[in-house]
Amino acid sequence: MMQYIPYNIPFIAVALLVGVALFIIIFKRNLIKIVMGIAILEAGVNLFLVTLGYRAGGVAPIYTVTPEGTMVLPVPQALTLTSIVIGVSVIALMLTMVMYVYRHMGDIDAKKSRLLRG
Amino acid sequence: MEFLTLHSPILIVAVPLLAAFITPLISRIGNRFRDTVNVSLLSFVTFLIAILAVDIYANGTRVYTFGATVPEMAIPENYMVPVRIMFQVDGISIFMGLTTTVVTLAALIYSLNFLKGQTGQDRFYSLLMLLYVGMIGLEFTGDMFNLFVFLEILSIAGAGLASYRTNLADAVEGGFKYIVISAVSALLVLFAIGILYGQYNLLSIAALANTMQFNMLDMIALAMLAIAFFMKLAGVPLHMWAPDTYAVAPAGITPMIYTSSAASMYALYRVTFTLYGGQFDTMAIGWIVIILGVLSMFIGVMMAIHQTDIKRLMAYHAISQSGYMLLGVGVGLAVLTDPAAMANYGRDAMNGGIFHIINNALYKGMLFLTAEAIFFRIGTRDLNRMGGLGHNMKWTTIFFIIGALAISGIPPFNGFASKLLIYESVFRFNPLLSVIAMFVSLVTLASFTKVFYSAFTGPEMPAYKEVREVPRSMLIGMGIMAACIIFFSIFPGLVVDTIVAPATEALIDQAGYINGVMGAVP
Amino acid sequence: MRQVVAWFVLITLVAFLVTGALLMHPFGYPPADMDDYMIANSQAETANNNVVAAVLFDYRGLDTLGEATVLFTAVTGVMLLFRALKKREKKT
Amino acid sequence: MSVLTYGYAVWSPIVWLVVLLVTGVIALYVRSRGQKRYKKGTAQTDVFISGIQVPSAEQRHVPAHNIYWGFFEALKGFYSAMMRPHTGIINDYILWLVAVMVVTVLVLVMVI
Amino acid sequence: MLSKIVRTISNQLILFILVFGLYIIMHGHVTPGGGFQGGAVIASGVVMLIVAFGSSEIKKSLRESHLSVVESSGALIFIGMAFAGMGTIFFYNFLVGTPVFGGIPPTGPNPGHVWTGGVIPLMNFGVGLKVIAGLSAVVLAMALFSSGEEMEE
Repeated sequence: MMQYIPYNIPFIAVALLVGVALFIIIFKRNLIKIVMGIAILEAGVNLFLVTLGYRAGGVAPIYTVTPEGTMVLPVPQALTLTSIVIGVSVIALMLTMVMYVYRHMGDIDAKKSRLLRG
Repeated sequence: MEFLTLHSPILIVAVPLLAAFITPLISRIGNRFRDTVNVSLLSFVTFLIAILAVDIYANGTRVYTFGATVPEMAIPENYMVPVRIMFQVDGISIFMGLTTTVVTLAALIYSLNFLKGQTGQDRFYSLLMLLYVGMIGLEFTGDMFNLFVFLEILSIAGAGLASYRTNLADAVEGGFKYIVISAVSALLVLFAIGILYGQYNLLSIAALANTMQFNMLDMIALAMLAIAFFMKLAGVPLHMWAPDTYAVAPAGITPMIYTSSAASMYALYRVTFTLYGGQFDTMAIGWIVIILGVLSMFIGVMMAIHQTDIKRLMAYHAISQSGYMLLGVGVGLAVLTDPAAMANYGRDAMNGGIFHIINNALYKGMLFLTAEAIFFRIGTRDLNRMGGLGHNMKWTTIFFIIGALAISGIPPFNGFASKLLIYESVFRFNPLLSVIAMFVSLVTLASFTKVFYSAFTGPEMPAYKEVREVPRSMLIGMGIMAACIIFFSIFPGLVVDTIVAPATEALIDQAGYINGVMGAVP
Repeated sequence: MRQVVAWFVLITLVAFLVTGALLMHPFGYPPADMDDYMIANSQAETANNNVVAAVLFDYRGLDTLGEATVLFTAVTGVMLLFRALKKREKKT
Repeated sequence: MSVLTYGYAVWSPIVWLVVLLVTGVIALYVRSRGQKRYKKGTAQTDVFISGIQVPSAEQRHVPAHNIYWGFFEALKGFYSAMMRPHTGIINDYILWLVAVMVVTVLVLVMVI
Repeated sequence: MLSKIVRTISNQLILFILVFGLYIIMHGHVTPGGGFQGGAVIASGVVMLIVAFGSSEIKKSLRESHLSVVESSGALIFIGMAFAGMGTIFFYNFLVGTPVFGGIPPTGPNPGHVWTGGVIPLMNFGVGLKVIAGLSAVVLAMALFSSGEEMEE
């Protein structure tokens, strides 16, 4: 039995990660940094999902030569895996578009490389 | 036939998915073959959705559980919560499915000639099918996480398609904006799903609605879900991405991205009515929705009349028309717990709001297609440089007139029917809202008069003397939509009674939705 | 102006999230109705030792299909964007 | 079938179309009683501006940004206020998203 | 293109990466791992080759059209397994109890056997193919684009 972790510290870490990510997305004008912010946001959400499934003292939910004991929840792990792959896909597409923006405008500043407004 | 009826919910999703997967393979055989396969598969899906619609209107909600031994068995034997993913198709889902399918069919046929001679066609069709899969899956699913996955599919496919014209700088910019806001809002949805999962250890919408306690955490989750979907449906003040993206997306895709916004609106309704329905002070939430709807209507239309880019103008109108839907359904949400008011005007308001979704997808989609037809022939979206196109593009002009009259709510078109429902029932709720709605309709007419005047009328410009009518498949695509508009205009009573009223009923009837899954509890 | 609003919004949001984090179930002791069923029955129902794989491909198979579709979509999108704009001359 | 019935009134497009048709027939009848000297393609249909030389087609057509000029002139303040949030910068879009979300949470927590 | 040492070592290493990736893919139903993870391992091996040899060199042997065919067939295997269960219902694990991957493991901790899992190993294989081809294609396309080369149609 592992020790009880007070104040739900992993969840607070998730809150802070989300805060940092939104800070980056809101304040940084560089498009690459915006993409990085989204990656951090995604990491925060993934951390949240995977911590949801943790059971104190649990083992991995795989029966192959496993020690006896409670198992951690399998669904959050599956959800996290799904969400990681989705994140990779989104970021690949975003970076592609940033590369094109740079090729067209010669700049990746969100303020300087915009054409559409109003 | 029985097989098709039984499996139609998944076949509607899986057949286009299969089409998307085999498109890269079969396009090596030839372009004509690929087009034929795609169009015939989508026609088959249209047939399936008709079968499913008939079945649902006859027998009620359909539950399809994946991997179980019986489709209806959402909960395993001797257990109390659903474990597997299920599709749960009720009146509003199938209503949205019909809307999506009609628009997609028109867009696909329209694209056939539009793309001729361009590179990357097979990937274009693949993504178009995937965008359709995303929308239909979002509308049919009965599972929160599955909803997120389909939301991502439609976002990524939409963004990839929106920046199809990579040689234009603004196209890439519009696509980038779309994917960023989609990614952030989808992550918020995922976060909210995580909160709900952490509290109840459930992912099915029906089971979650059954156990919802509406504490502080659920409120945060509700705000995240609602605002994320609100962003995707482009309501004021989160609408700024919509003109950027709608304006640059290639033909056929703009109506589909618009329809995917309507799918997000469905998700918003699903969350507020079904997932959280009856748990909270519906008057407060209803008023939030109404205020946001009125803001969308008013600011959308005031910005629209100011634009000189034809597609941006129409995009702002799309925002403004979303306001009508929010207004109608918001009134229904506000009086949800008051049976007398609900019977008196709430149901009519919701009927109006939901009827407006399909009407708007049709005529707004057709207007986008006409704008794209103009772009196809003269290569600009700038209204200042247009003029006298009605001399040579007669069919496009006719379709534009139909769409413009319908969107402005001129009788006898279908826009008038749904707007009339909204005006009259909202008037009972609060007269001021109705007056604003009518004013917005007026300005809509004014701005489409502006477009009509500057693009189609006037003397024949020497620069556009050689402009010809667009090719046949583009006309057929617009014609499908026009035929639907005319049908809906002449038979509004039929449409409201058969497909809109069950949709409203499905939204209001939260217990029915829950029982569809949880009814099997021993 | 923008800075002030942004900081206010961010701090309020993080405050809400931290409050939410404190209100969540204690870390390490989650409710587990749905998951216990999967842990108990995955071997009998799906003939599979790895419960996560059973969840991925059997209980929540449609999610994985969706996930694979997302990857396919993204790859198709990237290839669509990186395509050559002009058709190359076919060498016969 | 074509009649849309709701709480307190009805809307029937067929009746509307019949009325429109009758009005159209009357209008056509009135028009047919007019003078028959109008002919297309002759000098009758040319543009005539008091003898001044007719400008070219581009100059005769009012461009879109001049339409409703007075309306926009009257609402100048409104439009300049409206243009300020429409910056077109992606960061601002996300800021709006987060801000509206926080406001919604606040409203939910305060009201309920 | 990097120096000769890097090229030689990555030439040797790619074999091990392939074997390890295939192991992770094919044992996804008994041990930790699966199609996505193993596919990512092999795709990272391809990235290593691209870094070592340069994208234009890799392009000669790894054509985009072939990658897209592989990717589509991986996706088709996956969705085909799901369709094959439609005798009962979509995604039904119809291979449990049959001679092909049909062995049912004993309840509780056990040594594990490869010949179990029903459709899951086959789905893992399809997903693995798809991920390998997809990620390699993305990385290759990005590398080609940033080095200024044109893609094939």
